[in-house]
Amino acid sequence: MEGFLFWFLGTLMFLGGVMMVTQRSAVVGAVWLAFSFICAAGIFALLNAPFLAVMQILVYAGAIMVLFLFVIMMLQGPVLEGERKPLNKGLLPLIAIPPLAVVLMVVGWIKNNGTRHFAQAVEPGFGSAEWVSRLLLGKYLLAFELISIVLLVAIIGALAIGKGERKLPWK
Amino acid sequence: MEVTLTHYLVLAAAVFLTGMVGFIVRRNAIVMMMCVELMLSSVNIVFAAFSRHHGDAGGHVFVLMNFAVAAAEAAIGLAILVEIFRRRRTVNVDDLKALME
Amino acid sequence: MENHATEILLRWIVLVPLLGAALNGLLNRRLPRQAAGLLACAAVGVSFVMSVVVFLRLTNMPVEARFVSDTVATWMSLGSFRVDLAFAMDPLSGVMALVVTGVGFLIHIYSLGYMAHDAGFQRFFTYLNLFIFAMMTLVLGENLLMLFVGWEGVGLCSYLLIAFWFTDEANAAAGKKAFIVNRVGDFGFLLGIFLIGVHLLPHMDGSEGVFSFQTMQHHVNFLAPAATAICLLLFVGATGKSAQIPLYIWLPDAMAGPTPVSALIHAATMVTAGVYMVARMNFLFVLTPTAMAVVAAIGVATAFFASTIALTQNDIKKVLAYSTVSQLGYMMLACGVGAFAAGIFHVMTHAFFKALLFLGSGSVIHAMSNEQDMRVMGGLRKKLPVTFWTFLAGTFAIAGVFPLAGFFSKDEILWKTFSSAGGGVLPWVIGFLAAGMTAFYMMRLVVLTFFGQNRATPEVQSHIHESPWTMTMPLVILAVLSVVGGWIGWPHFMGGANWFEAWLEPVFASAHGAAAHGAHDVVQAAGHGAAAVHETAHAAGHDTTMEWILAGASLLWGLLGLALGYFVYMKKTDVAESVRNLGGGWLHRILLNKYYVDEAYDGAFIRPGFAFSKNVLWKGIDAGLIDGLLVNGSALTVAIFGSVIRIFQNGMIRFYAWSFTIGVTVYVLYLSFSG
Amino acid sequence: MSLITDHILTWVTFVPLLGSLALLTVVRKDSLARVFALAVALIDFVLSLHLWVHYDDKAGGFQFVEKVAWLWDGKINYHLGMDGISLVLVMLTTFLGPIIILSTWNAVQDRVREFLAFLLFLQTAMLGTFFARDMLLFYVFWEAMLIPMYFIIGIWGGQRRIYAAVKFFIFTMVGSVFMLVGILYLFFQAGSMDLADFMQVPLEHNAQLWLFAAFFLAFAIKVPVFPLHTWLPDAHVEAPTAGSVVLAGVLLKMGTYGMLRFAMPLFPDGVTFFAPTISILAVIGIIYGALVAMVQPDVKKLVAYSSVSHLGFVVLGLFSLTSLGIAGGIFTMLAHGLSTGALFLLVGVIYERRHTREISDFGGLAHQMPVFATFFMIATLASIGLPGMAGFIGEFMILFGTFSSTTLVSAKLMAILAATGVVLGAIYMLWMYQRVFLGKLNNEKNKGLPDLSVREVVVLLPIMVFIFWLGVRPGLILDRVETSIAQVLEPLNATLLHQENAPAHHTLIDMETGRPITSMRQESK
Amino acid sequence: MNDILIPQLGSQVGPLLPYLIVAGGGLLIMLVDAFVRTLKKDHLSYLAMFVLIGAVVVQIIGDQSDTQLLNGMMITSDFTRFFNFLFCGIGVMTIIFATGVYDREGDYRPEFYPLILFTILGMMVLAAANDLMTLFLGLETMSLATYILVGGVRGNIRSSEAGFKYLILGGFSSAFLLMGMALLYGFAGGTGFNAIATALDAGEIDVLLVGLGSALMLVGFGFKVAMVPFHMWTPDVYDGAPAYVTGFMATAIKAAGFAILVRFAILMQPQLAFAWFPVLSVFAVLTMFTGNLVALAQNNIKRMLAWSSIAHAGYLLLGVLAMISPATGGSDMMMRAKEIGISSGAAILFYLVGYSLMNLAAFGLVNILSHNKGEEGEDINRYAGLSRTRPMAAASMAVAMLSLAGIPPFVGFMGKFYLFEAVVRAGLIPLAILGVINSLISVYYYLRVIVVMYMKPAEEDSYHGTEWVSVVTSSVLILLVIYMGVQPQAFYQAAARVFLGITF
Repeated sequence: MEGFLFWFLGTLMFLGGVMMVTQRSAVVGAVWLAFSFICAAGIFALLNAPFLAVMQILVYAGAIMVLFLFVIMMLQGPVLEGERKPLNKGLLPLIAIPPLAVVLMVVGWIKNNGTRHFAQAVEPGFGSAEWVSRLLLGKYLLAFELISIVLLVAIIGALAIGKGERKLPWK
Repeated sequence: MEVTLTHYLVLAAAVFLTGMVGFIVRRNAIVMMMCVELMLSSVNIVFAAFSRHHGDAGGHVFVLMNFAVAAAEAAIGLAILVEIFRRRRTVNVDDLKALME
Repeated sequence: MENHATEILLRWIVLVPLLGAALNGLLNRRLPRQAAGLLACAAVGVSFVMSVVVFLRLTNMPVEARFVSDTVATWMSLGSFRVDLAFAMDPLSGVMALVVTGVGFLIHIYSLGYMAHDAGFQRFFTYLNLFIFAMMTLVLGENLLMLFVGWEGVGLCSYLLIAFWFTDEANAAAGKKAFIVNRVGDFGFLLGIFLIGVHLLPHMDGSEGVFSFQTMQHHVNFLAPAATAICLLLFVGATGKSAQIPLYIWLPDAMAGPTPVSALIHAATMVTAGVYMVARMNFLFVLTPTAMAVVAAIGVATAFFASTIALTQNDIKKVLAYSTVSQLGYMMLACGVGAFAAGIFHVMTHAFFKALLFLGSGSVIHAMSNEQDMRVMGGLRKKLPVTFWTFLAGTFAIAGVFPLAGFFSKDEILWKTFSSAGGGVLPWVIGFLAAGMTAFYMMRLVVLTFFGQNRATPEVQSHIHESPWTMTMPLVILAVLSVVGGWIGWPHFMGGANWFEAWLEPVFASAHGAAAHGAHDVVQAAGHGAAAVHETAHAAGHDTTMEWILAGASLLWGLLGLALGYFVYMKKTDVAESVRNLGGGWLHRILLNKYYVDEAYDGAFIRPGFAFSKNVLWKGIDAGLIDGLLVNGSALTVAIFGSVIRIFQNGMIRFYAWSFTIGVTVYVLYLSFSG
Repeated sequence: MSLITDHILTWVTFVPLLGSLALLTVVRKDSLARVFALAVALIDFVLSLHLWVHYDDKAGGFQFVEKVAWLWDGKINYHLGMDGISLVLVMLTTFLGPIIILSTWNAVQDRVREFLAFLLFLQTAMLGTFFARDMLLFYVFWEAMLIPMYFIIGIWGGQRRIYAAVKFFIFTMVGSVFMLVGILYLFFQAGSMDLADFMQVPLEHNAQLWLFAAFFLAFAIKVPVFPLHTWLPDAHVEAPTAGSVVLAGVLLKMGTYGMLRFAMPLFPDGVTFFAPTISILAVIGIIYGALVAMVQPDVKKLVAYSSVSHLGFVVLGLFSLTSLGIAGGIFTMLAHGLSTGALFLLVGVIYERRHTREISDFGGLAHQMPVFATFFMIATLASIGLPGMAGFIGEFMILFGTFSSTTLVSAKLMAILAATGVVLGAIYMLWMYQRVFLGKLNNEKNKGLPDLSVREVVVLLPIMVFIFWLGVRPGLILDRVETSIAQVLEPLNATLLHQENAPAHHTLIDMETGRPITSMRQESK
Repeated sequence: MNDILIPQLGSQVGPLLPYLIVAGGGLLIMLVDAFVRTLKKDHLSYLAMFVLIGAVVVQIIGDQSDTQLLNGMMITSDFTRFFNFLFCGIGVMTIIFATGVYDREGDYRPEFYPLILFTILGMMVLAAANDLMTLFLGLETMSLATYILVGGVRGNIRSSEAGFKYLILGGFSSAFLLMGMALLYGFAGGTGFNAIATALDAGEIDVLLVGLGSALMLVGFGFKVAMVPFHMWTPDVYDGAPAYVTGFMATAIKAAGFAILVRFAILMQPQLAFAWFPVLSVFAVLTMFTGNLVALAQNNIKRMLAWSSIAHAGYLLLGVLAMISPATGGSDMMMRAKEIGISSGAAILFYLVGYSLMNLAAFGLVNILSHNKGEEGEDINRYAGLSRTRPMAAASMAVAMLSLAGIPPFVGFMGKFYLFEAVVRAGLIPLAILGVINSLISVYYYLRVIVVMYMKPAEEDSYHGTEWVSVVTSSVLILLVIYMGVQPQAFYQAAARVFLGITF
């Protein structure tokens, strides 16, 4: 069962990514990405991370992708029509080098070392919302505080950039 | 058949590479940012997988952090992009030629 | 105490002229002419007197101990290497000192008149005094390096004096030529000095000067192995200074200088420095037959060669110049055959009559308002009586007419050449021929100048007048000297005592002493040297007949030459014409152009040298290879690399990302393969 | 007083720096600045006289030593010291200082204060280089020298000044950076930057060769040794008179000084290995420099190339590895500093009047400016090594030393070839003199040129005096350096003796006694 | 399963105070800017400077202990304190320079002050990180804030482009960094450095996870310190950003990058030898050469300084190499490892300080000398004759250039000296030689600036600036440059003390 789900979701997630990349229209691409994220949420679920799965859908597939779509809509035409001229085919081999190399390496590595099993079974409550939130306010308090700063910075930035010219108040 | 840690890692690698290639081939700035998001989410999977592997919580928290950071980055990036679009009427990164040797 | 005083005199002999020069030089224009002139003459006069005093002291000393030295200070000293700032007088340098200061004094007097109207009067006397200073350093120097100092000093002075009228490009060039040619000689001289030093230094302990003549003489056996090389190198220097083949070329041009200079420097004193040096180093020369042979050969060749050129020259001073060269050849010949005494003897007599001749010609030029071409002279006999008679005396002296000075010295040289082991018949014959030519061209000179009709422009003729007493007085004195000067060397076979040779005996005898206990491989050389001395010493004893015959022959030969000259140029001038056109006149042309030697040097060394330096070294290597290729080239390469890398900085985000991934890939692959 | 005498070296070194700082800050008026700078230079000279008087040349070794911990708690020190070799060069520097400043009285009208400040700063750097006993300190001074010189050439120079300045800077850097690596390596080996400790480091053969090469390159560029000389003519021609004088007078000596002080004693194997090559280069430099000088159309450039030739002599002398050659080398450093310095001053004089240095623009000047011509003649003769002047002593000892060297391969040939340089020297100098001063004064512009002013005479006279004085009494210098030379080269001798072709007496070890020459000097007393 | 630890916090406030001050200051300024209506020109800058100085003061008087805070998420030690000083100092300077052009059209950015404080906070956290998560968040705080600083100049397309370039490439690279972290996490089973250390000591090293992980992290760090081939954003971004921001990035962000590099290098000793050393040495050499060679060809002074900063990163990487160089064998191996570690670490820190001083001075002057409008604004030739119009500025600039070129007696030389000394000590002589060759190449383009300022005649549009505060500030920095060049001992010892406690 788990196996089936993994292959199913994994394939879809991967395909979603591929589609996003290959789509000429940004809007469609965004939708595909959202789709891929949702599959990712499923993967999280498979990995005993229910909380993450939920957050993935809420934050990622939800908030972030909406933000993207919103911007795309705002910018309208040029974005929708995507790249004007298709990619230069001559460059493909150059671009293909890195991924192929990595793929080869991964394959080779798996050949040598075989697959690795998960070390231990998970204890109950692993990955539950309560479990994670305890950690957030406990062991990882600092991270939690810092992330607030990060978001604050993001807000400042969005405001500062979004707002138009500012007059010098003392002039 | 049983799904092992390696499966997840390979999946993540595949997605990561997809994002990477997409980042290089696409000229639409927004799509490029989406590619980055894709790469990040593949990383998230790795974290989650290892977290599961070790039964350690760090990975999960880390993933959450990544969500937030990704969101922040997207916000700022899109803001700047809009600013650029205002003047250039384009989001094609190949048209950003103001800065070069 | 008294002798200490006389020793101290030595340094003053040298320094007084320097002071004179300094005063004249610093005050220069501020000094009134008379004052300047008198100052200069006084300086030389004083040092002449002092020389006489010291000389007399020498005469009072026992024969073997005739040596006075005055060490002023240590000059250079480093470990075992030491050179002193010292002067010394022995019979040889004594003679030279007297000649230099004496003749020098006379010529100073003469110059008072000759240069009277010249703008650079003070400067001239500055240089003259400076020259006397340098020359005395050369003569009285106690060691080879002091001698070298004087050697270079006189070279400098001759440079300055030749180029005295520097506004004329030619004079300047001549001066430079003289200095440089001499430098070429000095190059050899220096190497000779080094070679001596290399062999002596190991045996020094810093207590005595390495190059002191006494040291060298004392350790001559250490030098013996390298004697030949040393002597030849030193002789290179001598050829430069004493205008021997192949470095004689500067002397004729040197006549560009004022006539008193030609008389003093380029006839009487400086040019004989080479001879003096060879004589000075006799103890070394006698050890090496090879070197002696070379010296003799060069000497006789020069004597002959120069006199042939002198036959055809039209410039009065040029004729005298070449005659000087050939006379110097005689002196070298004498040294070469081991007759150092004879050589020095000829140096002295030659100083008298050649100075006389030059001064005479100066007086002529003075009268002819600076005309030097004999072809426009003539008939001056009446107008310049004193000059004429003194000049005639000089001519007979140089032609070797008995009993004038020239006869004794030249005859002795020829006899020694004939008799001594180092010489032989061939050199004698050549020298003999040269003597004849000398007589001939001197007579030609006299005739063209003083006899017949004057061929100058009337305007010039109107100015012709006898010179003032300051100029004639030295002429007279020198004339007397060139008549009687030779008598101190009255040879044995004529019943004389040859006092002069006897006087120099200790200097040259010591050489043979050194040779005697020298290394055994030079024994026969020593023997030969000894033989020479032996012969000279006791020539009076056995078969003087040969000597009589040769003496007579050379006398007749001289007279013949004179007669021929008079006949050809006085009576049958067409003969001269026909001779000139002999064989299409090519011979005459060659002689007139001095065998094209200057042109040869010019084409062989100077032009190619400059072209090479300019085009190959400077433009080619310096600017082209080093700067252009290496320096700017490397800079360019760096710049090119830079701009190549710039190309990648094309502002394309996607390209940046791609190179980023490439970097990662390379890294990852490296890791996976390194294990 | 003891405050000064106890730290005399520091004072001598840094008084000029203080002066330059004052010039940049306090002293505002140009006229005042000139006087002030001159005063500072004179004070420095007076201070250095204290060294001259109190240096004990019999004892040799480093005297007036000052040592203060600087970096790495004592591994690197502010360590000054002075031996005979430093002494003479320091005296040369401080002696030229006031003369140079006086010579720029009218020549420099633009940014006078900066100019003088740079000159004084330069003097500090040079003096520090001569005093430094700690390698890092030395390197700091060595590099610091570049800055003021760079500005002097670049700001106050001629047409192509920028090219010349940059070329000078980069050329010199090329050498010194490799030396830096060498220093670091030695520091790592020795655990201290002190020269004395460097001496103790046992280095195996190859290391010595590499290190010697690194050090020698730095010094050879500064000297400059053929074929690294091409920066010199440009720098000289473009630099203002004062710059050229410092350059020729002192800066070039840094290279030879460095060889003698560092490269040779530290790496005996390197010396013995490279000596033949270097001496060949030196000889090439002598002849090449002379020949190229011969065909220069520009007086200053001619003098510049003559420097190449002269310093070839110095290098040859040093690497003859004989006490005579080395002493001669040091002596020539001085003689060249004086004569060439004088020549540059004189060229500057005429350049001030005519704003050209082309030989072809002159001719017959001797008629117009007799005094000038006389001075020029003396300088010319000094530089062609006329006996009785300083030049001769040095050249003679160098050539003689080389000729008598038994350690140098084919030493005699080297000496003979080098001796031709003496002849060539006469040719190019006299030819130049003839074309500039003799002949007719036919160029209209040269008519009515004023002769030397009193100031210019005052500038030149001391140099002339010393040219003659040293020529007649070289002992003045030789006695000072003799012991130091022996001491500097002790390590070198050790190696030389161990080689099968052991050196003869007249290198520094005496054959009979087996003792260094210094001891023999005593016994000769 | 540990509990919420608000109660324990009290004990840790002391060491945390500097961080809290900076963070709080950022918030405060934000609010002031938002709500105080009667702002005068410099008020915000005074406030920001006050905050930073306050942080430093608290740092000095606060406790100097080496402690782990918040469950080992971060540490405080001499190392962190050193970098806090550095960051705050650079921050103050940057604020001064920024204020200098504050009232220029388009440069009025009140958000600048909170942002720079947050950037500095991020750096401080980064340097203090003892946990991958802290590291990442510190890095991101720093980066995000910088993106805005760079790209937030309104009405300036070059700024926006630069910002976007930086942001998108930054995101790209941080993806790699994260992947590396993930792998390392996978190896260690924990995000804490302690966990990683124990895992490493525990023995069997998983080549893939450790090697690939640390490699990808190096890539991430390399991006921040502009290591070739991950450097390509640098010139464009430095060029597009306002000069004061560029100066800040060239100094502070580089310093932060190297802080974490050093930290990480120490953490991973000696396993990094195989994972980092060979490739890093290639990258380092490439970095030096690329930076210097391209800088030769620049006419725009900001680009020139950008490329030169890349070159300097190369020199610093040599120091890192010395630190991780496989210690040569022998009985005293550990001894030498420590000795090398200390000397190279100290050298890196010293160099960072010196480099920051001279670079800040240079950028401070560039900031006021060139109005930030388009390329021609920073054309070097516009400095012609500066030595006459503004001697003070020209002199400071000249010294900065000479110092950057590594000429004594300036700090640039001393920094290179210490750095190359460490490299030689580690036995990497070839690298040292390549290093000096590079500093040789660099001389040319640094001199070029001096040539223009001092040896070219002035032109009418040469320079028009009256802002004197920046000039004075730069001059003060220059005095420091000279002082540290002559008396580096104290600073070096301070830097060395940082590493005494650390085991390599």
